[in-house]
Amino acid sequence: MHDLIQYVQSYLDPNVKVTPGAAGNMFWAFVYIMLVFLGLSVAVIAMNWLERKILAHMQVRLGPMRVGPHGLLQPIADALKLLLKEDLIPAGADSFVFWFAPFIVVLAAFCVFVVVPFGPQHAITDMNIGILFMLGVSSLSVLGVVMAGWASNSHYPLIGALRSSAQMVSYEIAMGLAVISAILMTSLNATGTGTLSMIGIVEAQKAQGEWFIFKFFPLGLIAFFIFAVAMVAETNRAPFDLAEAESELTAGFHTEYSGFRWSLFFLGEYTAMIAVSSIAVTLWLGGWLRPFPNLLNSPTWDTLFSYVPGATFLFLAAICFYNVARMPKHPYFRIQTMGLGAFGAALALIGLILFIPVVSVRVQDIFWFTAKVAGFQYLYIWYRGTFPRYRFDQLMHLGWKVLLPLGLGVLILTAGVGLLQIKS
Amino acid sequence: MPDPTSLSPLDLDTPDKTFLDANELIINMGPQHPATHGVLRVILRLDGEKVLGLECVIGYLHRGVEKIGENRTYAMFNPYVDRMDYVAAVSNGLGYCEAVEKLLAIEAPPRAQHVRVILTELNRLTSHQLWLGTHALDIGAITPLFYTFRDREEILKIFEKYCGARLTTHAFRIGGLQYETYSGFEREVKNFLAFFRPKIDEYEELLTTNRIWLERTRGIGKISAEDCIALGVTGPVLRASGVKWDLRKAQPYANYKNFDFEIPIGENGDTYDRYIVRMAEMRQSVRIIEQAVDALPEGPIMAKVPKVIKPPVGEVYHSIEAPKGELGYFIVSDGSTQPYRVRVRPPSFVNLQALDTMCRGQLVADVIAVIGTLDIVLGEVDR
Amino acid sequence: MPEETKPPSQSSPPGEVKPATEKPAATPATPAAKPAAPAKPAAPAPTPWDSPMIAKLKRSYGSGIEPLTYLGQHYMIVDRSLIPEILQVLRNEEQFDYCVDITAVHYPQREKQFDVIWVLYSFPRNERIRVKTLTKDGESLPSSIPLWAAANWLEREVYDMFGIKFDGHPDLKRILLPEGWKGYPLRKDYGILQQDNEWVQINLGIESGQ
Amino acid sequence: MTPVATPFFFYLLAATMLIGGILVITCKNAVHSALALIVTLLAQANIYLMLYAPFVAGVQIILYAGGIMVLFLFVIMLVNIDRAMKERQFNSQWWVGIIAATALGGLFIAVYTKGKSIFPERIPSIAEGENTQRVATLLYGQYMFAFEIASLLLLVAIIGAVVMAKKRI
Repeated sequence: MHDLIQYVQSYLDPNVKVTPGAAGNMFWAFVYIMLVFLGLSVAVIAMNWLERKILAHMQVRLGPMRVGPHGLLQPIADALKLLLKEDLIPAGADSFVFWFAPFIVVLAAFCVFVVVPFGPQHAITDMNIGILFMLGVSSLSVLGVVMAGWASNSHYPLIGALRSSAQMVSYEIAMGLAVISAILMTSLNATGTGTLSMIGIVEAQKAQGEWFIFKFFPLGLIAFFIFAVAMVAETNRAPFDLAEAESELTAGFHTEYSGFRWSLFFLGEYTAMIAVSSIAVTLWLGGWLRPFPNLLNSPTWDTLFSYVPGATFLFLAAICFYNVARMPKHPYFRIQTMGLGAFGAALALIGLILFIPVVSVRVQDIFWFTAKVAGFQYLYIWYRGTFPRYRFDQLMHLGWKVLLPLGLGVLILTAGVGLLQIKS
Repeated sequence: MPDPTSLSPLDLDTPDKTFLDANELIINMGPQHPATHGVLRVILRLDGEKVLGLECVIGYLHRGVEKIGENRTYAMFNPYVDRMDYVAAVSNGLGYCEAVEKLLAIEAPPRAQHVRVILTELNRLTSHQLWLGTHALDIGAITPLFYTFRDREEILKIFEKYCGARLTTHAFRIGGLQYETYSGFEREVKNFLAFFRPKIDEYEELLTTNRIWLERTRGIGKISAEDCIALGVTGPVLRASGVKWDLRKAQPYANYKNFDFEIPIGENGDTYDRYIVRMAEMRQSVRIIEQAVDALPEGPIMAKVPKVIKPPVGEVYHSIEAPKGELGYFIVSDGSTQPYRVRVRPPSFVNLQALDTMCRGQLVADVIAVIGTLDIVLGEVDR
Repeated sequence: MPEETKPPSQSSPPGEVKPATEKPAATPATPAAKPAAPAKPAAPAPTPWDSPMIAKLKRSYGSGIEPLTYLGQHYMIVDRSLIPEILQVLRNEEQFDYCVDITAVHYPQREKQFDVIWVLYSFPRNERIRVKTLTKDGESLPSSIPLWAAANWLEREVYDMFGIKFDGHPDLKRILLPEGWKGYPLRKDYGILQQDNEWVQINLGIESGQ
Repeated sequence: MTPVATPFFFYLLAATMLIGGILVITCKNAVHSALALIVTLLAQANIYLMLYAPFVAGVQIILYAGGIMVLFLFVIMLVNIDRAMKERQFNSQWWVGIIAATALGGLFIAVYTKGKSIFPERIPSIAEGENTQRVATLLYGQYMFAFEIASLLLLVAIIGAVVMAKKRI
């Protein structure tokens, strides 16, 4: 028993500066896995609500307003509805493949998070092929899509699956080229060897005092742009949501799915969005590093920035309280008002806790990482509200004839410029 | 395939007969499909994603409007015509009332004509707004739909205030109008125009220069002027192909000849041009409404119409420029209180024939875009 | 319904439109413009129609065509046997390049039961005419698809609703009604509440659609 | 990181691979075969991981499981499965197969019995972190020429495929 406690405590030693996986501490690795899993589920629920609300406000409407204050409980109501819905398997479907396909999508999306670095030690483990692992595993989700489309034994899902397989395979190449150019940048150090480790990549940005998006301007920016486009295509989101284009293929590859299995696709899609966004954040936006680490690097700024997480939560709480005040005073709205007030109070409490120095030091890495990823999620929603859908051949044209040559060019130029820098 | 005289014959070298050749796919789109605007059923023959040909199956919404017309009196049939093109009910009513008036050899008084023009053009706006929203939605831009519906609501409010109905208005009567305009009608219409003009710019801002929109619509569903005329296609589709023909100018009805407006035309006859033409048409409609409101004369709103409408024996064909194209009524009277035969020449029905010609050799996604750009209403196609 | 009330002033004999040769009801100069006809004649009737085009047609076809004007609208009643030629001439020589509509009217008491009407429009001339012919039940007409592609669905609809067949139509089948439906609904002997109960029972699995 | 329960995982993965491999050739449905092949490939990637070759494992997943097998499925999905199901499963070349299998089995047994004298006792272990660099150094140093030749070969294959598949170029 004592050994066990020691085993648990050994990781909490401030001298341990590695991830639980690297430290070989299975207990903490398990805790991290659970935390990541829970956090992702909450994030997907939040995304669901936010997407509806943001999209609604972009489209001059209110979005969900009935279930809970400002529709806050809507995702939960939806999840319940989906779980209680009948889970159909069409008569002509290949039942095993049909049954298994959603799990592949979800598994692939969640597995990626094994190596996502929320902080220098806040990752489940740090693989030395981290980025390769992420790309590889996230590319497996296309298998689930293809299986779902084929197993449904119906034309629309089949076309959806064909589209998405072609799309994902093509955009992976452009994506890979962009990633490689970022990895090349990690090798601009004394030893001249780069790294594929996710934590290593962020450390390299820290060491070079520059986020890779600004490195070799505009090369880093272009690579980032290529990745940002490819990742939208990779996750089948608007304007590249051809695989599930509802106006053409009704719902594409998941036309025949319902209830729980459909919600797995939903979960997989949103998790994948967060996953690819975290790749982008890690590679180009400095991962967990706070903004302006090189310019504003005095201890004063450090403390100031460490207040930002708490302040953000207080700000959100303030918005809640403002809306509590704006709620109609009719008794009918009493429960809603109380609920919103309680939600605001919870946010405020979290905000206050985040001001405690011990907590804020440990958490601010995670906060910055999450904030950057959240920015990408907002972009996803924004794209959906603004862009019409690409056509399939135009999508391929963009992937193969624009992004791929651009990626190759950036890669070669990055290598050249990097070589010159090392020489000089 | 059903259309042998189609001027673009089936592209015979399309299926690449290589060892990788996949089977041709027959896909049934509709009648329950999010993008077929109702209950249109399209059977597509595909090679991969390329359309080799298609056949429309229609009639799911057939209600026998023409047969009903033979069994109702002239006045009783008036509300039924609203149910054909239900997004442009006022236009339908105008066409029918004018046709019967012609048969009776009477003419609505000037004030009634002005109000008719105002309401019809407002209705053209609602129709085009609905087209824009759904067309953009089909192409994947979900936001314009909500913008257009927000503004369409304002027009529907005017309709509701005028005649108590929003969609199937039954706004006109044979010989003029039943209702005098409500107080503040002119002011509200003017307020709406002032409100709406910047909104058209707003729609255009979302789409006109959007790169993806351009790529999705330019060169898609091209149809030449000759094909349009051969296939009897009218309305904005014909004008986008470069034919400057609008019944409001060519054979003016109501009192359109008193108003100053232009006929916007396109050059290429593709989906983008049709989009531009309809947007320009909305601006022209605003112009017409403005002139009509400014010059709204005083006077009676009803011509001298017998209580029992019994047109003399004879037949008449009258057509108007509905938002979708030429809407014609062919009415045969046998001298009784009921029309002997009412034939409606629906623009959507004839325009839909062009779908095959416009879609051959394009991709599945383009079929959706073309259905959207044809602006069909199945209630009118099937009657 | 209208505020002004006036006893019905028209009374006309029922039956077929008879060509009469009295005074013109409207000026034929502006074809489709609204005819200003303030005076209400007791029974306006079609008047003969004359124009260079008609003169030319008359020269070639003589009494086979009967051009008339009614309420400012021109139409001609053409002998059944002349239809292919007349349509051809109108399309190719007289520039009636737009087939607006094809429809039919059923007169069950007549020997030639159907009027078939082509509404034609000419873009170059901005002129609209109607061509009408009389045909018996069971007789077929030549398809005008070679002249106007638009005739395809219009002829199908006439077939669907009246049972008039068009020779040379590539795909003459029902268009609005389902395949296999019995009866032609726009014929006068088809009641308004009548329907093909057998079809409904077989295909929809219900006793009756009403 | 110290390996955990190595023999257990080795046998588990090996069994997965074998079962997957058998399913590949016995499944009547081509899509099922392809899916079984993916399972095999993934198990193989894990075995690479156990051999301290994470780079190879990652590439295996990206290229084979994520890329090539998706293209396989892409093609198979378009094939008429019903017709393929009716065709005979094994063709008349079964005796060639038996000879090949026997020869391969003999080879394996020979290697297993005589192997200790042919191969070194154990591979000199390299640090896990350096694996990727080692691969790179070997690939772009010692085997540069072979590597480039291979890429040229692939280019030829690509052009050939394009020429064969496209009617007009």
